[in-house]
Formats: sequence, structure tokens, C-alpha cells
Amino acid sequence: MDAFELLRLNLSSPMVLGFALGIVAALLKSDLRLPDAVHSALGTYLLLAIGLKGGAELAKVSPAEIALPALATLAAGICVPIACYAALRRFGRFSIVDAAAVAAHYGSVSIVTFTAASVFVEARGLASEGYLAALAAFLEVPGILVAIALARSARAGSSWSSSLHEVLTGKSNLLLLGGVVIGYLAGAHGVESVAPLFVAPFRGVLTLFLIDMGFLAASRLRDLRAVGPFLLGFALVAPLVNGFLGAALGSAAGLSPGGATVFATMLARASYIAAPVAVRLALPEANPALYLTSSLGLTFPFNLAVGIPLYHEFVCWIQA
Amino acid sequence: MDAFELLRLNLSSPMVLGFALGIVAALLKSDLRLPDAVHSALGTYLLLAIGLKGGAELAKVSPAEIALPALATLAAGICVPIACYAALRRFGRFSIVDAAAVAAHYGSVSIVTFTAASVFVEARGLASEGYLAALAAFLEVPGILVAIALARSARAGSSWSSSLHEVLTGKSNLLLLGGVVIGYLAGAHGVESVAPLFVAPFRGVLTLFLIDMGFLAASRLRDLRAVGPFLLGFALVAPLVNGFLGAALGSAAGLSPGGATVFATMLARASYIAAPVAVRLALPEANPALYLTSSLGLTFPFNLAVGIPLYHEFVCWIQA
Amino acid sequence: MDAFELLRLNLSSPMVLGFALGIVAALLKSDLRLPDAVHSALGTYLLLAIGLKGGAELAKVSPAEIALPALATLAAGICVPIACYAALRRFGRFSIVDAAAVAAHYGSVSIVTFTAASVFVEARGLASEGYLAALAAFLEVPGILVAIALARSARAGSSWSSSLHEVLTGKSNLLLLGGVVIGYLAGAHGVESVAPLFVAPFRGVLTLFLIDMGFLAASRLRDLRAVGPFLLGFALVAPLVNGFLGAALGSAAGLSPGGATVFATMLARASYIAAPVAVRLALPEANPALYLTSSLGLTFPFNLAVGIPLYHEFVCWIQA
Amino acid sequence: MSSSAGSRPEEALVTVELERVTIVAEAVLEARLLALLKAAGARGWTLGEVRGEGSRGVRAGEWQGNVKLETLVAPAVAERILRELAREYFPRFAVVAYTDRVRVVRGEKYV
Amino acid sequence: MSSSAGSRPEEALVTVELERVTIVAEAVLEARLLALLKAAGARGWTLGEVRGEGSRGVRAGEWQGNVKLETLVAPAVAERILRELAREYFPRFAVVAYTDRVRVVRGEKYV
Amino acid sequence: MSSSAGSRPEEALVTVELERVTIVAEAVLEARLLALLKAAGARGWTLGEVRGEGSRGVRAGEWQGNVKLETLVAPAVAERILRELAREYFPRFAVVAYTDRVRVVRGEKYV
Ligand SMILES: Nc1ncnc2c1ncn2[C@@H]1O[C@H](COP(=O)(O)O)[C@@H](O)[C@H]1O
Ligand SMILES: Nc1ncnc2c1ncn2[C@@H]1O[C@H](COP(=O)(O)O)[C@@H](O)[C@H]1O
Ligand SMILES: Nc1ncnc2c1ncn2[C@@H]1O[C@H](COP(=O)(O)O)[C@@H](O)[C@H]1O
Ligand code: NA
Ligand code: NA
Ligand code: NA
Repeated sequence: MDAFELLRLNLSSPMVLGFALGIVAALLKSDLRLPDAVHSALGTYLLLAIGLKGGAELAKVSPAEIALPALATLAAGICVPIACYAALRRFGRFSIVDAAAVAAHYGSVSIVTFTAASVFVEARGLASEGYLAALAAFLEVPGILVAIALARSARAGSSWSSSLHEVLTGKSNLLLLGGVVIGYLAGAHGVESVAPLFVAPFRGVLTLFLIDMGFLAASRLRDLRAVGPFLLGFALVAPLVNGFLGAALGSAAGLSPGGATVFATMLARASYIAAPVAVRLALPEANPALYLTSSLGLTFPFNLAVGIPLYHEFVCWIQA
Repeated sequence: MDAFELLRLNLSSPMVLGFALGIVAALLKSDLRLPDAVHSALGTYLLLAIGLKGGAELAKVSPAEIALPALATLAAGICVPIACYAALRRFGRFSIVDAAAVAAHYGSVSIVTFTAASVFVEARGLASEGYLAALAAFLEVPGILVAIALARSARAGSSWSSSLHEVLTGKSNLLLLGGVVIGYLAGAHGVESVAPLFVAPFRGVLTLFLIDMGFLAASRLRDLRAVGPFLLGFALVAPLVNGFLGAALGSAAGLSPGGATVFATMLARASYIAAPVAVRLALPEANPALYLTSSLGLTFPFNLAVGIPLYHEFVCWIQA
Repeated sequence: MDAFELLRLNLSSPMVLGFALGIVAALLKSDLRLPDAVHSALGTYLLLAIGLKGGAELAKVSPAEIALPALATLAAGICVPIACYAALRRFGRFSIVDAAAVAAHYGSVSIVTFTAASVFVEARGLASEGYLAALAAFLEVPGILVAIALARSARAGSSWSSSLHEVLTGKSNLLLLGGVVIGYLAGAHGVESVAPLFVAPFRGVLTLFLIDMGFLAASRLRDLRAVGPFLLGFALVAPLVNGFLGAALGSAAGLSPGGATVFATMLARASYIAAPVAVRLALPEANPALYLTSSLGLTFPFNLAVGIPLYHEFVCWIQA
Repeated sequence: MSSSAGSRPEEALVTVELERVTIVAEAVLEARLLALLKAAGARGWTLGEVRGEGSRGVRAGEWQGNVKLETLVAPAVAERILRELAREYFPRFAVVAYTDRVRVVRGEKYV
Repeated sequence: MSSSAGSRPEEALVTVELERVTIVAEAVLEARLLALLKAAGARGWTLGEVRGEGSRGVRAGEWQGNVKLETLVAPAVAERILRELAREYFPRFAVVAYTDRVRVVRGEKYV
Repeated sequence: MSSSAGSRPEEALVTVELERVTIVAEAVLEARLLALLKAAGARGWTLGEVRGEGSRGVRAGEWQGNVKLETLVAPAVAERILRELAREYFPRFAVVAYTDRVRVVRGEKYV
């Protein structure tokens, strides 16, 4: 299957079309949005579902099997935000807090992008290592902390320990991690008993959620001018670089083609749920227009529409 | 199967019983209502689900196949509100705005009534043309516009173009149409991937939604006195006339017995989601007690309980 | 299967683990809670689903078959709150209103505990009499009324008839009863048509709901000091006594091992949805810290984690 | 205050000073409080769902949350509402009530 | 009012008196009312979803509910908003509007 | 103001004038603002979820929305709250704060 066919298939999936519907609605100024309470509940569902699945898979593998992928995740979790910060400071001439804030978003996990990659891989008939969801849960934390540490080391940020507490006990982190633990302890049999809610309708819920995300992403484009050409470029190049790195790292860690694609997307993503809240509180001087527009308005749609199939191509090329 | 058996089966379906539960709760002054956010989310679900299904079916048929039914839909979409307006003006001596407001409701689509007809037909083991849902999406628009044009031509209403924008970009229209486009582009295969959310639980969600609608319908009966005997009669006779017309028109357009029943119901309905909002803004001088009580309080329950099986009888009689 | 294995299986079910996740989140002061609207909608779902199933099963059995279990339910519904009241007054030296308020909670049904018992029994591969859900619906009412009557007889409470109306038309009662009636009238065939929503995802929804309940239960533990040692003991001993009684009574009424376990749990529970609202309005002088902490903070988790497997042991021992 | 608020911009806008009574109370009381308002002579009300904390601890959530009720009334009606509240609800329920003065457009219709 | 609100505690806190205009209206009007506020010169607004009852009966629910809109403005802007409301919306929609005075911290930025 | 609000209708209703401090701020600040209120001496608060627009653009939605916080306090406490807000939050967050006076039934318990 060539790259264009992959892209075509991706673009005609209900998920991506749903995202496009959300964008169209926002451009038409139509209020298609789900109520906040429902948006939040669907987010809860997705986090728990992905965690449950990851946890049940984690219970199946030996520590030896995941040692390398786990190490790769940790390394990426620390290096990606530092590299982003350096690029934004040196080449983009961003202020310390703005660079750290954007870096936190590109260093933290986007569970929806992750999920979209899993669904993409699955729809192509490829297997992927199920425990990756469990690793994603651990990737959530370091990215944000590293970025805040960078800002603080330059005396700009706020208290470390309160940020650590906020990230660790943040809703999205706790749901993902909680899901992993429940899935691990309940095992495949236990997860099966809740599969009619947490597994079968999963893609449908993701589609519904993406309609809403499309609306939010498009609303962010208002601020595009505030973002400037450098950050615009960064928002499209960073995922490519990170995705290529992820494809290589994941392959080196022994992941299957499907798994390496998911892993690559895991690194190529930009967070827009956990990171914005943590950054808003820890680095309030940072400009939200910069980090939200780049992560939610640019990188997220890019990954969803074009990035994921591309990272899969990277993996095929590397593993060939 | 004779008419009484059909009626009995219809009245003992979970959907209709759920609607009755909502009515009972309202009469007992019990607050059974779903929270607004959930009501709105279920509505979103129903519109998307019906659109997705319609779109996937639309992708299967040739333009030639749907040319006649589409033409019939368009004709009905324009004629029904004009006829209703004329009847209300001439025989009911309604004011221009009130006649136009009520006509808009009887000319616009009620997606829940439509859906109930599909489920009824399916439960009787009959096939129905799946693309009808796509046609329903196009029926949403003309009814409201025609009615507003009638009011405006008599200098009573508000701006045309803003009404057009409101109806076209209204949430319910965009969801239905968006669903059709996604279903069309994603095709049967794509829709299947989200079927565990959008197809399997559909009847259950409709049942839940109808409990809430029953409550709303019963709450409307408070205003029954304001409605007066003419409108009361109109609310029960109009669906019969429109349903008979729809049965004939649908049969003439070559629809199957199941499809013609759904088509008949499509014309016999009164809107209570899109129309009220559009009419409130475009014709604010119209009395909501009149149009809401007749459409939501009378015609909707009538169709649900008695109308749909009756229209099926019409179709059987015509196609026999 | 010995008692410890049963307990282990119960504690590693997704439901109980979900409940634990909610407790952990509350202790970490993390805001994991579902939005109110969603909590309320899931409650609606659970009540309707359990009612529908109970109603469909009720339609299958002869009046003779359920006469004894129904009688046992009624007797327990009247005696349990009286016994609790007496114990709290005499041994605990509670005031009249506080004793009545607590008694109302231990006399009214907790549909989530009931459901957890059904799921536990099912997961152990045992059948249970499906119509028990219908009986549970009738148990909701007497407990609260008896307790209010006790308080009133001592001139402390408020009007009888308004309490009766509030309990009968309360949301949770109407949904449960309404579900039973719909299930009964629609029959097994009708309920099957909505099973993909109301049956298959049931355990998953319960898990989601229990995460939220865990959070609420843990939040109640703040008030533990206000509760005092007597009530703390009561909250753990009362379910044991009532559960043993239920195991004996259910077995005497001819229920299967699975059914008797569910029946025992039905009596061992403490309400925390319907009762608190009714009691707050009818006995406002009663201290909510007492009845909420004991029922929601202590008895509910106890039943969920330890009680249900224990009652099953009781039943095995009695029926052996 | 005798002329009606006109469409001619040069006319002064007619407003009436009324008491705004605000009641924050536990949500389970909603129906009873609305009945109390009506009995005291209020012609309308506006209600929002809120959370809060006071002497009885934190109150949040569907049936443990609060409602915030506002009603625009004549001073005598305000007095009646507050007196009734103080007598019936203050001793036993979580309730806070206060009043201030606002200038209401077309205020005649609320008195 | 010439000194800025300082971090030194002994300085007086600078506040500005502004009109708070409160509008309770049917939810379908939201977009139009916000446009009206902007046109009249308001620099900001705050909106909550509420239920209510008045001369047009009970109003609750997604598209039948009300919104409560508050805006802090200079007296002249308040006058413009209320006049516009009275002309365009009072005759045909469920709307209530009133004003009172509040002391706003750093109020200069809203005028 | 020395007599208690009695059940005998002829007695005057006892009310106390207090400051009502209203804070509209981004929702992520909720926990911190509540801590600030407590530290400043407030005995209670009421919070509603709202949307809004100001100098920092539109704010709506779960984590991008606003909260509206109201607290009834003595004038000195109000001053402390506003001063603290102005120092800690005004420069870096979307916050609006203002006060007005209300007459509170049984107001003694809030001071
Ligand atoms: N000082 C206060 N300022 C604002 N709201 C308050 C205050 N005290 C109490 N409330 C509100 O009134 C409710 C009941 O108060 P209480 O009866 O003192 O628990 C609380 O849950 C708050 O919503
Ligand atoms: N006297 C009142 N006090 C408080 N709110 C009111 C009052 N009258 C009307 N309202 C609010 O304004 C809305 C519209 O009022 P109306 O146009 O009189 O139906 C109502 O739904 C209430 O939310
Ligand atoms: N003039 C105003 N009137 C009412 N609310 C306002 C006003 N300005 C700002 N707000 C509220 O305060 C929030 C923060 O304002 P800002 O910091 O100016 O963006 C806004 O989102 C609004 O909810
Ligand atoms: Na995220
Ligand atoms: Na409609
Ligand atoms: Na209960």
C-alpha cells in the first residue's frame, strides 16, 4: 500500500471526517459543540478505556520485554522538551517562559493523538504492542516537569513541588494511570467483562470527541497571527522530527511496525489537555495564544490528517 | 397482520412505553428529566447516527434511483408548509405570523418521529430505503424558509438571509447533514467501524430520549387551553392528511412498503427541535404556546402512538 | 471455591477496583469527579436498566412463584428500619430524629449495592432470580416511610402525605418502577431490542459510576469523627445482621443460591440516593453527617468489598 | 416615572427601584422556596445552580449542591420573604439570604 | 484615584465605581445580546445559564432556558444598552434588565 | 440590631450590612482563590460556572471557562481579599473583582 493510498484511507475514516466536520462548524460559526459536561465525560471515557487496555496488556508481558521500550519512552520524555526548548530559545528567540511553556506541550502526551494512531494501525490490519498505552501514561509526567524545571532554573517559574503534585494528581493523569492499574489487576478476563462499554464503542466515541476537538482546534486559528511564522513552522516541523526520531527509537527498541508507528506518534504529538492547565498555573506569564494555537490549532490537526500515515511510512522505511 | 395488532405492537414497544413514562412523570410532577447537557448529547447522537446511516446508504445507490424520491421530498417540502399556512389562515383565522410559525413546524422535519418510523418498520421485519435519512436532512431546510418567506411577504417577519444562515448552520441541521456527508465519504466499511456506538445501541438511546420527550410533551399540555379547538383539530388532522399524501407520493416514487411508511411519516411530522429556535428568532411575535403545544404536545405523541402504524396501513392499502 | 478466593476475585473486579480508584483520587485531593449531569445520567441508566431486566423477568414468572419472595421483601422492608431504629435509640442513645433518619437509610434500597451483588453472582457463574430487581423497586418505599412514621409518632417529623408523595414520585423510584413496568409490558422480546444499550454495557457503566461513588464515599470520611464509635460499629454490624437475616429469609422463600445472595445484599445495604433527599426534607433536624457517613462512607464500601462475598458464604452455609 | 420608555432616544429611560432578594440554599429546597416566593407575592424569579461553603461545610453536586435564587420585588414583599425564610428555613437548613437595591427597566410589571 | 494599587499594604486600594447591567433573557438571544453589548460600547461580559419564571411562564432547559448576562460599564454605556434593549427586545422576548453600582478594582480598564 | 429575628411578625427583621465581594476568574484558579478567601478571613463562599469575555478574549468551556465567586464579608476582610488579588492575580491571570453592599439576614454569623 503506497503512501498516498494510506493518506486517502486516513482522510476518509469517520474519525478524521468527524474532525473536519467540527472545523467546518466552527468556520460557519455554528454552535455544534458538545456540552462541557459531555466533553469532559467522553475524555474520561477515552482515558480510562485506553488505560484499561494498556494495563491488561501489560499484565501479559514480562518486565524484560518492555524494558527497552520503557527506557526509550523515558529518554524521549526527558529529551524532547529540552530539545524543543533549546530550539525555541535559540532559533525562535522566545522568552524563557514562553519557550518552556511550548516545550511542555510538545513534551507531554496527547492521548487523543495516541489513540488515533492505535486506531489507524488497527484499521490497517497491523498489530501493535498493547502495553504502549501504559507507557504513554508515564510519558505524561516528565515532559511537563522538565519544561517547568527549565523555566525555574532561569528563575521565571513557580514552585516545583506544587507543579509535581498538580501533574501527578491531575485528572487526566490519574484516569490514565488508574485505568492501567485496574486493567493490570483485573487482567484480560476482568477487562473483558467491561469490554462492551470500554472496547467495542471506542472508535465511535473517539469520532464524537473529535468533532468537538475539530471545533476547538479551529477556534484556535483565530490567534494564528499572534503565533508568528517561526512557531507556525515549528508546529509542523517538530512533529516530523520527533516522529522520525520515534520511528527510529521505537524500531531500535524492537517494536513491531504497528507498535513503532504508535510510538512515533506518541513522541510527535503535542498535549492540549493536561499541559495547558499545568502550564497555566505554573507559568502564568507565558502567553496561552502561543502554546494553545501551536499545539491544538496546528500540530494536532497535522498529526491527525497527515502525520500518522507519514510516521507509518517512516517506520516501514526504517524497518525495511 | 391487521391494524389493531400493529397498533398493539407499537404501543408495547420500549420506545412508546418510555414516552408514556415521561408523560406520567410530568403529570405526577416528578422531576425525571435528563440533565440538559445529556438531553443535548443524546440529540447529537441521534442526528449523527441517522445521518451516518443515511450517508452510507446513499453511497450505495445510483443518482437515477433516488431522483424520484428526492423530487417528491422537495415538492412536499415546499407544498406542505404552504398548504398548512393557507388552512390556518383561511379556516382557522390565524394571524399571519402565527399561521406562518405553525406552518414552519409542520413543514420542517422531526428527526425523532422519522427515526421512530424507521424502527417501527424494522421491527415489523420490513426493509426501508436507507437513503431516506439523507433526504430527511434536505427536508429540514425548505419548510422553515417557506414559512418565513410567507410571513415576510406579508411584511411581518424578519430578515431572510439571517434566517437562511440560522437554519443552514443550526446545530441540528449541521449534525444531520454532516453525518450524511461522513457516512457517504467513509462508506459502509467506515460506518461499520463505528457501528458499536452508532448502530447497535441506537434503539436504546432513542428510548431514553423519548422518556425525556414524553416529559416535555406533557409539560406542553398545560397550554392546551391557549391552543383552542381549531388548532387542536389541526394538530391531529394535518398529520393524517400529510401522512396519506406521503403514503401516496412515496408509493408513486417507487418506494418499498417500508420506505413509503417512513416517507409518509416524514411528511406527517411536526418539528420541535430546529423549528422552534428558528421561528423564535425569525418570527418573535408568534405565540410559542400555539406552535409548541400543537407540534410537541399533540402531533408528536399522536404520530408516535397511532400515526405511524396508521400510515403503514395507508401504504399497504395503496400498494395492494 | 473458598471464602478467601471469593473475596480475592471480588476485590480484583473492575467494579471494586474502580471504586478504589475513586477513593484514592479523593484522598489525593484530585478532582476526578464526573460532571454532575453525567453522574445523574449514569444513575438514570442504571435504574432503568435494572428495572427493564427485572420487569422482563417478572413477565416470565407466575404470581405463585413470586408470592413468597414478595412477602419476604415486604416483611423485611417494614421490620429492618424498625429494628435499626430500636437499636440506635436503645443502645446508641440517639435522638429520635437521628435514629429515624439513620434507620430510613438502612431500610431503603441501594440500587448500586443491589446491582453489584447481581454482577458478583453472575460473574461466579450462578443464576439469580431476575425478578428480584422488581422486588427491589418495591422495597424502596416502605423503609423511608416507616422511619418517618417512627419520627412523627414522636412528634418530631414533618407531614406524612408530603413524604409519601416525595418518595413515590422521587426520580429514582419512578425510574426503577417505570423500568419494571416497561420491561414487563414490552417483554423479553422488547427488552432485547434495547439490550445493546441497556444490557451489554451495563457492567462498564457500573464501573464508571463506582469510580464516582468511591470519590463521594471517601469525601464522607472527613466526617468520621462526628459519627462516633457506636455508629461506626453499627455501620459494619447492621449489614452483617441484615445480610444474615436476608440469606436465611431468601433461602426460606425458596430462592436459588445466587438469588438468595442478591436478596441478602438487598437487605444488608444502606441507601444513599433516594433516602438522603427524602430524609433531608422530612427530618431536617437530623444530622446529615451521621446518616451520610454511615451509609455512604462506611456501609456501602463494606458491602462492596467484603459484604457481598460474605453473604454468599452465608447462603452456601444455610442452603448446604 | 409616568412616561413610558419610548423609542425616541431623547426621552429619559424609565426605571423603578426594586429590592433584589438573593437566596442561596441547598438544592433540595428548590420547590419549597419557589412556593414560598409565590406565596409572599413575588411575580418572578431566576435560579442558577451553584456550589458553596458556609457553616455547614462544602456543598456541591447534584443533590448536595446549592441553588442561587434571585427575585425582584417591592420592599414589602422582600420583607415578607426574608421573615418567612428566617422562621422556616434558617434554623434547619443551609440558607443564606440578603437584599440590595437595583434599578429595573419597566420595573412596574414586577410590583 | 490617581495612585496605582500598589503592593505596599499601606496604600489605599484603587477602585472605580461602575454600573453593573444585568440582563436575564431567553437563551436563544445570546448571540444577539452580545452583539448589542459590543455595539453599545461594553468591553466585557460574564454569562451564566439559569432558569426562571416571569410573565411568560417557566423557562428552563437547553433551548427554552435563560441566560443571565452581566456587564460592567460606564453610566452612559449602561443607558445605551438599556435603551436599545427596551426598544428591540422588551416588546417581543422574555427579557428583564436592571442596573446597580459596584466598586471595581482597576476599574479604569472597563471604561 | 440587638434583638434577634423573631417569629413574631411585628418585630423588625434583623439584617447586617456586609460587603459582597464578587470575583470572576479563570476556572483553573478555583482552588487557589478559595484558599486566598479563607486566608483573608472569609467564612463562606458561593461559586457558579460562567463564560465571559474581557481583555483576554472569550473564555468558555471546561478548563478554559470562568468561575464567578461571591463572598459576604466584613469591610476589612473585603479590603484584604481585593488587595491580595490585585497583587497576586491581576497581573498574570484573567480576573475581575468588585464589591457592593448588601443587607444580610442574620449577618452576624459571617463576620
Ligand atoms: N459568607 C458567605 N458568602 C457567600 N456565600 C455564603 C457565605 N456563607 C454561606 N454561603 C452560602 O450559603 C450556603 C449555606 O450556608 P451555611 O448554612 O452557612 O452552610 C453555603 O453553601 C454557601 O453557598
Ligand atoms: N420578578 C423577577 N425577579 C427575578 N427574575 C425575574 C423576574 N421576572 C422575570 N424574571 C426573569 O426574567 C425572565 C423573563 O421574564 P418574563 O419576560 O417576565 O417572562 C424569567 O424567565 C426570569 O428568569
Ligand atoms: N466589563 C466586564 N463586565 C463583565 N465581566 C467582565 C468584564 N470584563 C471582564 N469580565 C469577566 O472577567 C473575565 C476576565 O477578564 P479579562 O481579564 O479582562 O479577560 C472575562 O472572561 C469575563 O468573564
Ligand atoms: Na494531553
Ligand atoms: Na426537528
Ligand atoms: Na438509594
